[in-house]
Amino acid sequence: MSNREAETETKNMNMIEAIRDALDVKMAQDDNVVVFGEDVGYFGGVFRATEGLQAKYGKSRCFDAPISELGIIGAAIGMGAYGLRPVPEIQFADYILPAYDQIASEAARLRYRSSGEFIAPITIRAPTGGGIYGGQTHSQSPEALFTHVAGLKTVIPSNPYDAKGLLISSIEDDDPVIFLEPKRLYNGPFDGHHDKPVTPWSEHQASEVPEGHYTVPLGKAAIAREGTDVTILAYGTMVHVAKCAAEETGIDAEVIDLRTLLPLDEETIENSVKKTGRCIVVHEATKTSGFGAELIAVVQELCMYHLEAPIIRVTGWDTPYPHAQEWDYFPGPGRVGDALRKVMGE
Amino acid sequence: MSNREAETETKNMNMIEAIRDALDVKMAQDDNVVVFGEDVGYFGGVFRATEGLQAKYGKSRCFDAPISELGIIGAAIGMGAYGLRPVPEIQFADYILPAYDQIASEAARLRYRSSGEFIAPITIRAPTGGGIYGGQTHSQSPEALFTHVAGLKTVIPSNPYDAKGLLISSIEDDDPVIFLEPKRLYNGPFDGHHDKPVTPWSEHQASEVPEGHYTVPLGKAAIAREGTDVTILAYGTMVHVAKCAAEETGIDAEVIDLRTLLPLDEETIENSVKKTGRCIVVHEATKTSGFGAELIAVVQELCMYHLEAPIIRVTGWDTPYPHAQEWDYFPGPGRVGDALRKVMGE
Amino acid sequence: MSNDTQLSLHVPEPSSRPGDKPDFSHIEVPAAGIVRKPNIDCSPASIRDLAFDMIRVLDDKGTAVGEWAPEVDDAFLLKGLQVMLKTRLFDDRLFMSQRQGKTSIYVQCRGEEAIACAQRMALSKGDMCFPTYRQQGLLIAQDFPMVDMINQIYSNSKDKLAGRSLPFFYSERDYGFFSISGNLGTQFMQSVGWAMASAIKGDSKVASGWIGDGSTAESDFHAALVFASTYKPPVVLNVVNNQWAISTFQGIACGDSANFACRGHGFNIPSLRVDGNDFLAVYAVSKWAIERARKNLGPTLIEWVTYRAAAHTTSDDPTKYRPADEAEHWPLGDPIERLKDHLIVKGIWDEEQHQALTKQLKAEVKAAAKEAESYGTLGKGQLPATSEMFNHVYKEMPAHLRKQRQEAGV
Amino acid sequence: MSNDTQLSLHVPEPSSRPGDKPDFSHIEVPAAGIVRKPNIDCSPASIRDLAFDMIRVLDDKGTAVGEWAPEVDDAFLLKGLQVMLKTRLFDDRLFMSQRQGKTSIYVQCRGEEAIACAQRMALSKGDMCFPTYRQQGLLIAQDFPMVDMINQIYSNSKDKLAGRSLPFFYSERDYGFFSISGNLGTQFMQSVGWAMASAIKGDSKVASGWIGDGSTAESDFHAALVFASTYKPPVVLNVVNNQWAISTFQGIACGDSANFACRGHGFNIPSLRVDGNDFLAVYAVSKWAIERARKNLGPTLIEWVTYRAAAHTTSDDPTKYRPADEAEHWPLGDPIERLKDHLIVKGIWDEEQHQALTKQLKAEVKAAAKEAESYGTLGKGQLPATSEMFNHVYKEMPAHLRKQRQEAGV
Ligand SMILES: Cc1ncc(C[n+]2csc(CCOP(=O)(O)OP(=O)(O)O)c2C)c(N)n1
Ligand SMILES: Cc1ncc(C[n+]2csc(CCOP(=O)(O)OP(=O)(O)O)c2C)c(N)n1
Ligand SMILES: [Mg+2]
Ligand SMILES: [Mg+2]
Repeated sequence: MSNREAETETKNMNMIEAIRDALDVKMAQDDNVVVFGEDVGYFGGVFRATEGLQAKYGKSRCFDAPISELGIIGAAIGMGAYGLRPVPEIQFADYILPAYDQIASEAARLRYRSSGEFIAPITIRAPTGGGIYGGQTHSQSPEALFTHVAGLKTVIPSNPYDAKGLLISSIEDDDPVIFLEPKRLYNGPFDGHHDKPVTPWSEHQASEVPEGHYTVPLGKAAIAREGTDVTILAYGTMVHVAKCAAEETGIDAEVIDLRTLLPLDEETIENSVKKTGRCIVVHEATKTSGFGAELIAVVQELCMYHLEAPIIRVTGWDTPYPHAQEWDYFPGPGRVGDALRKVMGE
Repeated sequence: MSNREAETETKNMNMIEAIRDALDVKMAQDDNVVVFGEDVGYFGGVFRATEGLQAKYGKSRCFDAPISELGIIGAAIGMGAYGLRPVPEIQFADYILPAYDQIASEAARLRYRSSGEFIAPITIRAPTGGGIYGGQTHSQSPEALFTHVAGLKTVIPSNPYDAKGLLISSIEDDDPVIFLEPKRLYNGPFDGHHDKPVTPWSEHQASEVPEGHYTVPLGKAAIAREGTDVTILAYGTMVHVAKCAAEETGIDAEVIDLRTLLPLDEETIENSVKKTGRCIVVHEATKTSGFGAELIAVVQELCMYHLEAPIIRVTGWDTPYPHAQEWDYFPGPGRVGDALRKVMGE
Repeated sequence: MSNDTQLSLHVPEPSSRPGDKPDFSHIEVPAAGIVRKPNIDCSPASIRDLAFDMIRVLDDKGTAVGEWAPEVDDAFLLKGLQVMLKTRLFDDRLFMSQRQGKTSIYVQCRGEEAIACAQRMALSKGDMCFPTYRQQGLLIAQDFPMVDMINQIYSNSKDKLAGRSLPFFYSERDYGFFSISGNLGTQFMQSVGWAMASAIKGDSKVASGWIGDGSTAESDFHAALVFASTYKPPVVLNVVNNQWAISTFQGIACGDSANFACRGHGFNIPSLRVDGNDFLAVYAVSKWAIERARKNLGPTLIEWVTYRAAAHTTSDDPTKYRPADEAEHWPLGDPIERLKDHLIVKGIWDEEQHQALTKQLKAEVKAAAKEAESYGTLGKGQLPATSEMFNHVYKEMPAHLRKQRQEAGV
Repeated sequence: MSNDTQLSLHVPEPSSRPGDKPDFSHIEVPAAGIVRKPNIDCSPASIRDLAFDMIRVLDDKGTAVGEWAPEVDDAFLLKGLQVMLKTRLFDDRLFMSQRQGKTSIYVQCRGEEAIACAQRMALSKGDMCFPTYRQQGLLIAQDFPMVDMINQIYSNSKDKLAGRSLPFFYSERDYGFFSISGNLGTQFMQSVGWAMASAIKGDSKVASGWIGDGSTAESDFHAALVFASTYKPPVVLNVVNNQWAISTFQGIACGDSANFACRGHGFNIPSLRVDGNDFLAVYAVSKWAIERARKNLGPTLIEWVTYRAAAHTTSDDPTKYRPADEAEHWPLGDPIERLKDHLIVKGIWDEEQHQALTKQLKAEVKAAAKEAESYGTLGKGQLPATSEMFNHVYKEMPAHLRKQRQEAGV
């Protein structure tokens, strides 16, 4: 699945390290790559994804921005039109909304409006999802707001290896990419069991990350777990939750890690669902009009005659993300397990 | 379906007149109702929906706003918290995005955040949809961006009678309502045949609008055309397109006019699809992650075992709204007819 | 273009970073009492200089001097001291509680207590504040029951917000305290809308909007100034310049040569810059602005110059980006110490009384914390019902949400 | 609060409405030549007064006076007149074309020709403008082929944008003309980002951002000023105050006592207010600001005072909201007439030559329009391919879009 340039050394990295490494690799390789956002300069970002980059590449390639998400993205669009490859950070995906107009009306349509004369080759990084008691404003998963907008690509990695490879692909892509990083995965492959200590990344094979440049292509899903009974479509944190639910229920689910939501890898989805005949869709975002709806639409379009049961969505509830009830909101392995049993007719 | 208070006189109105009449009725009845937006004061709005209201109710109840959609909605939220019932106008739904954060992060969650201590009883009116050669920035249908947000209601009328009754209901509702007015319907029940003159509203029975106060309840769909072969789920302009396609193909489609997208009238949908066994979904917005995806998800969840064919979406393409190719983009009766034939297995 | 300068990006830097000696030489501190006090109906143009000055009342000796020195009685001053101190002790306690795992996050306002406390004491019942997360003083200055604040912070069974909201995101309508939002800036514009409503209804109520230095960069700040300058509603627009926005110094928001008060000049809004660590200056200037608003004279923009003496939140470690001892070098001192000195100079207070008050307030805070703890802490003991998660999304729960609640089994 | 004033909402009103006698008495018109010309490295604080003045070069007699009078040769002046006149005649023609159904909408810049034309003549190749829909002069001033503009307006088979974009939403990278967006204000912030990129790369190129009076209320305006004041990139920030935003007079955007130039004061950005109908003033001030930018001295904000003499667009009827004869009372005159008078006074032009030029340009415009018409008009004759609708959404067409194109049968 990966386009590694040669057999290189690998290094054990957690997800933040992998992301930082991707930025480092690209900044070293291409001096059009610039990184900025709130607190990303001297301090290195509240999640430390840009730590050390200012010291290494200087203040005009990695710097703090005013607290204006609109300004950050608007500036990135202007820079992109000039010829740079900006990689702005939005501190939390919840705070991307003040920039939504610049993203959806401007970045997404610049190429179309100008017949490709001006482009917006920008990669907007933002930590997404809940699970850190962040309440309504540090937990949301806004991916569906971007997958509805023609001209954008949306990427959500689930492990260090993919995070680095997908981020490099995104930066090299000439179209605007929304790169959402599940913050609950920064430090380990969290499977939804919040009451147990999280396994560190070092024990997960995807933490073996090649040094230097490699890419994981956009638009290609991965099979995170092979199985025959039912297909689980997931991305980000939910990939680990889904795998856990499969193990715990003993239902032999095939877990597909979408990795890129748009463009969507319909082929991998179709093959799996046609094989298993059943499907469930898992995401953390609110249910109604979430990306799960699109997945169901695609699956029923492609595989309707192969489906033995209705597709079930396991998602965040249609409420704001609550603080104290976080773990009742979060679609954990218990709820995914229930859905597995239900779709299996158990 | 309507809650008319008593048998009242009716008057023939087009859609703009019906909307203006709803505003007039509510402003007369409740002096907490205030109306403002770009060009809505002295001039009466670029589509003339507020014409005469400033003269009648004074400058502090109907006034021009600075060109700041964020400010318009932010002001409305503050006013709502004070106890008013603001009805701001956004000049085109395309221009609602600068206010998206105030809508999705603030208006939608204020009640939740404060246990109902503060509410945002605001109704945001905005003309939506294409068909007027408005290009990328005067044609969009952003409804799915709102149906994904818990705390909002989303309403789209398809005729003068509903427009007035639904607008009055929205204004009286204590939750924030996104009220999208299909601008192509302002002057007539446009059926997608752009090359033919549009029938005036006066020839359509829904243009007989009661004078004074009445409501059409939120959350209730209407059956715009009864039929037995297939269910078409539509709203706004597409209701008329769908009816036209049914007539032209001779396929006896049941056309459901959703009227309110959220909360969705699942019961009416379920009954119809269980009856017909087939379903197509039509909207003008881009396909991917459009509201049609949610409708498919709901239908397959509720009616999977009754479905005889995959549900088909007929939508705007996943591109920005083009100018010259408007009628190739717009999902007209031809495309809906093709889908009808396909879903019928013809 | 042959002999052109090579362009370069200017990226402002704070005067000192970890390891450096703290340096506040860029902050000019004029003598107290020298800035004139204009009439409330003055034209904005006539007081443009006041945005570049700094209104100060308490001098280094603890005396209240100049035209801005407010006429207040001893009880009022003692009350001011008491609520500021209580705010600080409350913060200290809740900071500890967070470290003990009783809640997920806490935000202190250490060093900024004067601003919220004194302004609240200048407002009237019925007026509405639209605070950020750093104005707990607005509640404490009204003797709001601390136990209710802590219940909310602990997301426990008596939390009025039933665990739905982040800690310290209070909502207290009856105390003129608008529901806090985590989204920076949004409430600043809403305060202007609320004030417009007051004007539309011919009411006499005033709104008070709050924003931090860093957050003035947000769009809502601009919208607020645009609407305030156009409709001239009764609103006091407070910018709390505490020098830092997490790790980002105020110069990134305002460029390194402007300030926040003068942002009002572009809108012809009267704009004042004030020593925010001077309780009396805060009170006097707030009074002035509130009176203007109440007399239908429109908005006032105020920059309160202060210093965020603690970390940004309990998740933050400021020694990573500023000298560890920077707070000690802050030239405007500590608001509590300064008012205390004033009371001592006036002869109505002494160290002993101060110790006693501290002890008493600590006990009150502790008692409130203990009581709250008995109602549960985050995830421990008595909790708000899980089903509360589904409440207040809408006025009435729609069918799809009822179904989801059922599915959740709650 | 017993003896409180009853509050009321202040809603600014223009000085006259349909039926009233036009009244521009609120616009003070100082004599030409009296405003000083500061050095380009002056401190913003030292020229604050210039935001309240109005820089003018051409006096009532047609003479160029004062420090700002630029040193330009006759050919340059004649060129200026020619491109302004061409712009106007182009507008006249395309207005008619729209009425004849050859396109869906058109926007004139009547009365504002000097601003775009003169600034473009002050810019260099490689500099980039981020225009609104009312700066066609930026292209015409560079002798951009009119036929290409009209092809775009007609969405015909030779439209470079292949019918995807609204009429007059040109994109001409090689002419320093950024792709126009219908969303007000967004490009203003982007211009600052472009200028930051120029600075980051150590380049020498300058950006020029454009925004209308009404649109300064948008968030992007604020973001642009914040970023410009922080990073001091090489950008000229132009506010075209043509008094109207569709039916809304400029007082709704700026309150009725401030202006747009002084918005820069809140950011310590040098800010100038200029007679926008004075070709020489526009040129001189643009030169000054561009030189500042190019010398790494940072941004300049300029309010161009002008008047939108025509309707907002072909969809608008201004007699509904302003006196029909308001344009005739506009105190700054017509930019073309004023430059023409200057040339006549200088003895290098006369009525006859002017008539001849007008005739010649009309013929050029007509020829261009005819040629464009031969390539099709909106929906008639040769059209861009339907399949073009699917192009340029992404660099490479993803599978789902290919499928959709197939479904569309194109
Ligand atoms: C829209 C938005 N963007 C970013 C954040 C993350 N954030 C929280 S506090 C903060 C700094 C705010 O600084 P300032 O306005 O100076 O207030 P202070 O914390 O100093 O009181 C940031 C960037 C947020 N909460 N909301
Ligand atoms: C974000 C956004 N909101 C609203 C509109 C609708 N609109 C188009 S032009 C216009 C008026 C703009 O006035 P101004 O900025 O003064 O520019 P002018 O037309 O006078 O050149 C409005 C409100 C828009 N295009 N974009
Ligand atoms: Mg701060
Ligand atoms: Mg204008």
